[in-house]
Amino acid sequence: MSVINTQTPPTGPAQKVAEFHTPLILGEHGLCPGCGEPVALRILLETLQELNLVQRTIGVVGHGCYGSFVRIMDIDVLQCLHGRAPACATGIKRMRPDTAVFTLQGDGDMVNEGLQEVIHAAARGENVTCILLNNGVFGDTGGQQTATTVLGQRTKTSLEGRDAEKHGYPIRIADIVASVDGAGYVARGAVNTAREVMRTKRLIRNAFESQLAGEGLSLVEILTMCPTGWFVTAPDGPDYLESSMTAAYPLGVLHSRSAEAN
Amino acid sequence: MSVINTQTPPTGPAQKVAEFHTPLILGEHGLCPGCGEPVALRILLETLQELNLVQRTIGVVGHGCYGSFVRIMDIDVLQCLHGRAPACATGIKRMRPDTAVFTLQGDGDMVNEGLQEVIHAAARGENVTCILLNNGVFGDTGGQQTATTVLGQRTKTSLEGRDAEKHGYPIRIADIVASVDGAGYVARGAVNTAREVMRTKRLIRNAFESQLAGEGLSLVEILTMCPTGWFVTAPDGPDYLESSMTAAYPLGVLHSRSAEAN
Amino acid sequence: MSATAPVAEMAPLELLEGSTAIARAAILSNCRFFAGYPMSPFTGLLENMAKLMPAAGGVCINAESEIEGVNMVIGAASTGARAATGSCGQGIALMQEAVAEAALNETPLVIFNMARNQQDYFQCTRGGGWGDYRTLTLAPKDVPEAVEHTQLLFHLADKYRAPVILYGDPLIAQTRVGVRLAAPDLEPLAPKDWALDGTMGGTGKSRQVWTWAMGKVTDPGLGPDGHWRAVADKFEMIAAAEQRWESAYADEAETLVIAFGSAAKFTEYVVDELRAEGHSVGWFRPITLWPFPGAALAQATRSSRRVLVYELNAGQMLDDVRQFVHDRDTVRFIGGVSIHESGLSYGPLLDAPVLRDRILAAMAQPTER
Amino acid sequence: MSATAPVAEMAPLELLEGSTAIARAAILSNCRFFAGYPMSPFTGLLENMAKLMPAAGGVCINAESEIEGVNMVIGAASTGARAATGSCGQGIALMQEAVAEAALNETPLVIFNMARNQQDYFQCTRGGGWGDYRTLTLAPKDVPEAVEHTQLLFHLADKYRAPVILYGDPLIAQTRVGVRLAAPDLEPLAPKDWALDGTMGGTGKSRQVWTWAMGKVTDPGLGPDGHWRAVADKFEMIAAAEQRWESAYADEAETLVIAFGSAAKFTEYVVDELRAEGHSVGWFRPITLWPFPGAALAQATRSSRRVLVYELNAGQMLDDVRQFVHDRDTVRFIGGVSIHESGLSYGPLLDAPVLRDRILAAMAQPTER
Amino acid sequence: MLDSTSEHELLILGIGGQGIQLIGKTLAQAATSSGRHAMLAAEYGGEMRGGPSQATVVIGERPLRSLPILASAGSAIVMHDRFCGVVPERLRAGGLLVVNSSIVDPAAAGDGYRVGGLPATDIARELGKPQTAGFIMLGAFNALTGLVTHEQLVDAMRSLLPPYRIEHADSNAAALLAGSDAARDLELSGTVAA
Amino acid sequence: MLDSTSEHELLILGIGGQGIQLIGKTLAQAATSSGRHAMLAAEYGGEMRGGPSQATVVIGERPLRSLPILASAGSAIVMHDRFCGVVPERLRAGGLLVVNSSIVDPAAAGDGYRVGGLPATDIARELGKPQTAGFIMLGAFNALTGLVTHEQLVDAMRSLLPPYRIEHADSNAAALLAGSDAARDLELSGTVAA
Amino acid sequence: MSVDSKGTLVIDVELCKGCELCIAACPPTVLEMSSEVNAMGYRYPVLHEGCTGCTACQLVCPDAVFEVYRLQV
Amino acid sequence: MSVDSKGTLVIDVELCKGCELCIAACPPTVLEMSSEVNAMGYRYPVLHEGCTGCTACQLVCPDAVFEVYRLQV
Ligand SMILES: Cc1ncc(C[n+]2csc(CCOP(=O)(O)OP(=O)(O)O)c2C)c(N)n1
Ligand SMILES: Cc1ncc(C[n+]2csc(CCOP(=O)(O)OP(=O)(O)O)c2C)c(N)n1
Ligand code: SF4
Ligand code: SF4
Ligand code: SF4
Ligand code: SF4
Ligand code: SF4
Ligand code: SF4
Ligand SMILES: [Mg+2]
Ligand SMILES: [Mg+2]
Repeated sequence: MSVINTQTPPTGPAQKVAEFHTPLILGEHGLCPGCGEPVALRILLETLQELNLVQRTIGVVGHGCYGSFVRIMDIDVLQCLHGRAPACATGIKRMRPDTAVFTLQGDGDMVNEGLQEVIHAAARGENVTCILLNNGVFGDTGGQQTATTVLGQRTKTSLEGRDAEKHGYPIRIADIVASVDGAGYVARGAVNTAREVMRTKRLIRNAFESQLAGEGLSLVEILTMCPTGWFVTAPDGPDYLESSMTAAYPLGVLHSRSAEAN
Repeated sequence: MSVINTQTPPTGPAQKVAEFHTPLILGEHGLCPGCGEPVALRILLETLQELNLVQRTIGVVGHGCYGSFVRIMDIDVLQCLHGRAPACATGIKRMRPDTAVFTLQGDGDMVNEGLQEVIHAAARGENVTCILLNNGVFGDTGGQQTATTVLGQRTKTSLEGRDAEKHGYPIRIADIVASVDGAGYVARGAVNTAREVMRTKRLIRNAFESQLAGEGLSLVEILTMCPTGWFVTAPDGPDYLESSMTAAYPLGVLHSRSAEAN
Repeated sequence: MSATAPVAEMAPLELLEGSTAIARAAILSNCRFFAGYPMSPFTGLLENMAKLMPAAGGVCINAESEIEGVNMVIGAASTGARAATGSCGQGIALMQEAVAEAALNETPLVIFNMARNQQDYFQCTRGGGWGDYRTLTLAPKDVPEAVEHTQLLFHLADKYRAPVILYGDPLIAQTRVGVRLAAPDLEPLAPKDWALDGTMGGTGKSRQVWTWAMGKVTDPGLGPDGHWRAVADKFEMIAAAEQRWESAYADEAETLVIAFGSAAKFTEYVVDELRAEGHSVGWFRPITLWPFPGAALAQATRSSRRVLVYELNAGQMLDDVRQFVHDRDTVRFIGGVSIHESGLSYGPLLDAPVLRDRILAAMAQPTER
Repeated sequence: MSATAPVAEMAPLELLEGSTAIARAAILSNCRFFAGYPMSPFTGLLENMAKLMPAAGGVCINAESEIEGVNMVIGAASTGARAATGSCGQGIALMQEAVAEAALNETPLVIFNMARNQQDYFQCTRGGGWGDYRTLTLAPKDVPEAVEHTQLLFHLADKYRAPVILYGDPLIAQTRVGVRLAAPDLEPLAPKDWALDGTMGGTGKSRQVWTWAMGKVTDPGLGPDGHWRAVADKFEMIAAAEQRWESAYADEAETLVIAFGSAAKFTEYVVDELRAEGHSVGWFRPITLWPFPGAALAQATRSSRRVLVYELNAGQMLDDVRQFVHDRDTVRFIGGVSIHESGLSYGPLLDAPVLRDRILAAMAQPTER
Repeated sequence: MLDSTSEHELLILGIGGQGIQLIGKTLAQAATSSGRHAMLAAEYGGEMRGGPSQATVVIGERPLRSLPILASAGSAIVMHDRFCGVVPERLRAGGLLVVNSSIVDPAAAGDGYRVGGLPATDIARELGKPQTAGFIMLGAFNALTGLVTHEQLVDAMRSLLPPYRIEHADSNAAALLAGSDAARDLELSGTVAA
Repeated sequence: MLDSTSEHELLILGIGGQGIQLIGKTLAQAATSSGRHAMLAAEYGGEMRGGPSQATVVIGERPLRSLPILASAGSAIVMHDRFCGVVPERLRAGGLLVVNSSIVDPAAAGDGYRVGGLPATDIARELGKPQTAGFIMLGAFNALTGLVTHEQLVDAMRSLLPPYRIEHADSNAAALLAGSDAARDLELSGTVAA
Repeated sequence: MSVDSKGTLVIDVELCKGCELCIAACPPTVLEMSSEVNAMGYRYPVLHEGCTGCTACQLVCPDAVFEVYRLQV
Repeated sequence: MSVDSKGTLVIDVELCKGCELCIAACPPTVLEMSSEVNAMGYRYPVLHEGCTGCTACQLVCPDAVFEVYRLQV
């Protein structure tokens, strides 16, 4: 099989159907090979563009590997304390009700340190969109157990695998938020296959539309690969996600105020 | 109608069927007239007696009007920081697995300041029993809105009544905890009528039995009157509870691991 | 020096509880976001804000905890709004991470520490958050001054892009006094071109509020090393520029009594009485607890033979007095821990007769020089 | 004075990372409960505890946050178990409420502040929790000393029923060094008859651990006023009894360099070098940051003509040096904020050649006296 | 009754449920409305029925120098004898002491004061409004001191009533008047200082 | 090679993925097992492939006084030229500098040192284990300095392998040996200090 | 004691805070508030004939005012 | 360009981190990892004939390595 020249665009008639990335990404992110977080970032920013929100959006970014996205996102951003993004987003949205406000948080950030913040913000019905990058570990600190680590998963602080007796059970935060009055839209996606990437992008779009419609807090939980924190190779990431995480965290729309109203 | 002498016990043949209070209560509590919290305390302590747990129980008490119960409970007690009782109880139970450990918290304590603590403790499946005295206000600080204040309720910080648009929605904490893996037993009772007092006592008993069986975290939410914080008269407390709170917080058993196993 | 926010003298005198007066002063200073969690004696301020904010077109949120409250305020302030929170003791302790954050990411906050007593001097002046930051702290001696300080603090927070603290107490929160309220008339400030409004997305110049100040790959910032040094330099600048104090009879008194906040009001009262009786005594009052008016204290104590420190705690301001007093050997502590049986206010040591006795007893002791 | 926990010299030399060595030392000191939340460079200690605790029959919990972690530890310690947590910077900031609580309700905790640098001196020494409390803080200069301090801290925490802190840093957490580990051999302590075990219910003598120490209606306690005064007195007693320091050449040196922790190790190294070259220089090192060894510093600086303070922050220990140094005018600050570009460790200022240059530059300046 | 530099300090003592804070507030509000500087400081402690309740009011022509915890007071109103130990501690010699003689024995009220006993609880009962004893005392006290005009006092009382309590305005006004009237017949006993 | 008071300080420089930390750890462990005091300090910074990686090892007979950030070093191993600016800053004149000559030009390595070039990457490739270049360098360095015995080095390497990597033990041992052998033929160039 | 009563009470009136919860709770409505007040100023319940000894009053009373007896007839 | 391909790519090989997610994601399996490495030491994908221009590779790639074209025939 001959190898095609992929150094330059095709010379014949052709239509560009996918860019390297949106212009809202200013450069390289520096995350690990095979990490799912940059994929989530890309579809998030593409959505803002498609919804024409680029010049009326404020992002609030927590602490985790995605924290370094602040350096490459061409969006107004508050980099906030670990776990507190929903509270900060509340203050922002209340003072700038005409903007679209989102948080970008990991499972450690949202389901460990800031569990209270997101549930309270949901109950208050704050019109903000929370994007959760759930990889079931603290990636940034090297792969320790979080509140969403699935049973059996080995981490640096559950060396024999997470055991319910010793380490407790994982929390399905999207289900909790969906059950709270004040939530507008809650869904769970993943980025382990092209199909899920596309679907998840739709979920994100729905969430922002829900925010713009003033339905209350919207949350999109995105399962992302963390080969480094899972101690698997990068190519094995998507399958590991599929086999271990989606069983514990089924994908789909969990709550939609507008859909339920119809 | 003649008035009966009630200064001394009857002289004829009679059986005492109810004491003033259990000997585990050492004296007067100093709470407001018509407060529901002392009733909850009494049935809690009676349950410990009936389960023969008096000399193997450690209580952890949060901050609220019930905080002053520490002065009258003849039980080993850690008076802990506002909201943190489930975390403290975790440390206690892990180091003293043979004791029965309970927390005594209000809605402000558990559902505001310490929402995270109780959900995480439930997810970890800690074998402790959490007793929530839910009166829908911060009683101790004079009647401000908590995370469980029902819609329409007037408080010092929701002067026109709690309005979902402005103040968000109340949180049904027992439902959340019941939905978390790691919870052993979750129920909701009230103390506004004699019947509910009796029923609630049974719920407390179930909760401790669940703890002793090692089923995970048990939670009994008890709706209690706070005439002072509700700005109603003491005699109106029970009806106010019935009409405003039980609609938002239906009574009953929400989750029982042992029952579900059968 | 006692720089003040000039308040129109012509405003009518109103009898207001401290908490109400402070809330109104804040709103007159264009505070438009408040989030707080009840805790005595801060609760009254929260209740007043909840009552008054809507009519002012602002927002007051029943934050579900102090941590959420202060972080909401960081969010609001990051958009350029004037925003405040408050609490006391334990509640302020819970905010320390966020106060440090605000100092290091340069969001202006006003924090009302309506403390239960004077045991939180270290909490205000040394923070205990993390990193090199300080919090400008004003300690009013009574309600009218609390009004003035409130207005000044919103100004200084914006001027320096830093969190600042009002150190009040139950006497300030709960006493009703006649006060005059008007919008403050303070020097104009630079526009907040750093504030997030969402408009700069996609321009390559989108804004960041970030403790680490890393900037963007296309336009790198100072990063933690450079930025934190710059912030430390800013605090050094504030330390030099914003020291406030007042004192009386320092040059003509053998004994100088140092006190802050309400205790200073008691000190002033008792010293006046003692001077009227012919005693050689004066007083010195730090108005800013940080920056501590060290040079002024050194100057004020140049000829003192006895420096008495009266604070209602185990001796926290002592650490600052000892650093700057002209002669450390002259310092005596006449304060102490003193708590009301409710746990919520001062005990019997904050009282003019007690203070009087302690000063007289100290004056009966021989001096060091 | 440098009181130490005697470690059996005969234990084998093992090459251990600081985090591992500290974890093992803690377990050898009978620490049986640990709860923590990851944060660099504390994370390694947490991971080691998670690995080693089960075999020791203890518990290590993946606390979901620092606040939950420290409160779990209060719970565990209230039963009499030796218990510890840790973090750094922001994580420790979140614990301040609980540290104050433990100080005031007298539960012994050990807190490993594996800091990213020296910017958290105020955090350790002034707390910022609430109320009048202090935290005994040991700042080891290297891994072997961190082992010794760890064991001493569990002892002192129990002895004084108080929270205590190890102030480490990335060099201590992450450097591997040959260390000898053995169970410490320290003076016996009183039994913990205050500890909650649940057995006293219904006897009228059931136990309480309570910050306000109100006791029972049938047997009233001191209440906040009396209890907090008693606690303040206890801290004064600790302040007098537990000052630790070391110093060299103080009496024979024109210039004295003051530093703590890792910076003190660098200082010792550089001063040795300079002395070998004939310079008149010595060093002084506070081992306890609180209680600060003030009297020893005053003594050590009695004949110094130049007192140089080298700390990797904007000048926090300076507050303590200025309080106690023999002559404040001799003090010069030669440290500064210096952060690694990762934000997680020291920047270039913690380095022997840099320190050497700064000392020499300072020595080239005229002195005050 | 006040010169331009002096300050009038009043202690009001009683037990929870007697409306101590409300009458303090009324006097302070009346003084403020009349252009004077006033301060009302409450001793902390719940308002639990039967517990101690204390308020202090200071009035002056200029910004006040008095402390929120009074060093000493020139006058006192005592509604109940359970918690009035403060009087000998703080009331200056020669000060004015008005006691609710329905409950407190004026003779036992202490030496060295100008003491007036007013059976406020009895008068209130006669008026059919037992809860207004406090306003009766206040009306009397104000009549004795002339700190504000009677009209100012009544206006202040009205302005402080929340809308849902406005029906009490008339009975409170009647009580103030009854107190003021009773004061006219009052004879002050005890040592009268200059 | 060490007297009782001196300390041997070694800098190991390369890029992420070359096993810099592992060879540092091996040497420090070998020294510790032989009863010596050792220290291994890592420069912070991720181990991201292609990024800088640096370890320092100090060995002495007594508790060490060397700093975790070396003031200066007596020797250095340089595996890659991308981040070796530290050498002229910290390697003492006359120090021993062993470079991976498959990647780094020994001639350009700096003046005033005893320089030995070892084509470690090439040798490793010949051995069929390109990842073992680091152990080849370590074997050679140890042969040149005699800090520990070859056996101690091999034992330390084995003891540090986690169970699931134990299959690498033999190829690592082979690499250590190859390095040690190559060192025999190595001629040190550059200024030789006393 | 009347033959109508199957039960009776001891009422510790000094502990009562007058909340009236017992009044509403008593199924045969044999409790009534006093016109007198106790030392704290509160009215308290008095018992009329017809008590069943059901303990409802004791169950709802926050202030431990009641001891309940069932009469053996 | 082969007639078999309905699409083609531009591959910015220097951005690639060799995670191979694109390889598994490509429905017609026309991507293969190179044997060469880029400047960072990573192998990267090369394209064989048969690309459909479906953009799956671009969708899953974390490192923005792909630009996708659909050929107009
Ligand atoms: C209060 C506080 N505690 C701990 C940390 C350290 N920390 C930084 S990132 C991180 C892990 C975050 O995990 P997650 O949000 O899941 O993101 P990931 O790295 O997995 O993408 C932690 C614990 C911190 N920054 N602040
Ligand atoms: C950190 C902290 N914040 C605030 C408080 C003040 N506080 C004490 S009790 C209380 C109200 C508690 O409400 P709840 O738990 O519902 O109990 P209730 O008084 O209603 O019985 C509050 C806010 C505190 N003690 N600690
Ligand atoms: S550690 Fe995990 S989450 Fe972090 S960059 Fe690497 S793969 Fe992504
Ligand atoms: S305020 Fe409410 S909860 Fe507190 S004692 Fe009074 S009635 Fe009970
Ligand atoms: S025991 Fe039953 S019947 Fe008798 S008074 Fe009480 S509630 Fe009424
Ligand atoms: S329920 Fe108890 S406190 Fe209330 S009125 Fe009846 S007896 Fe009194
Ligand atoms: S565009 Fe589709 S077919 Fe073409 S290489 Fe990418 S994944 Fe394969
Ligand atoms: S998915 Fe992207 S980074 Fe990964 S191998 Fe393919 S091109 Fe390279
Ligand atoms: Mg994660
Ligand atoms: Mg409540």
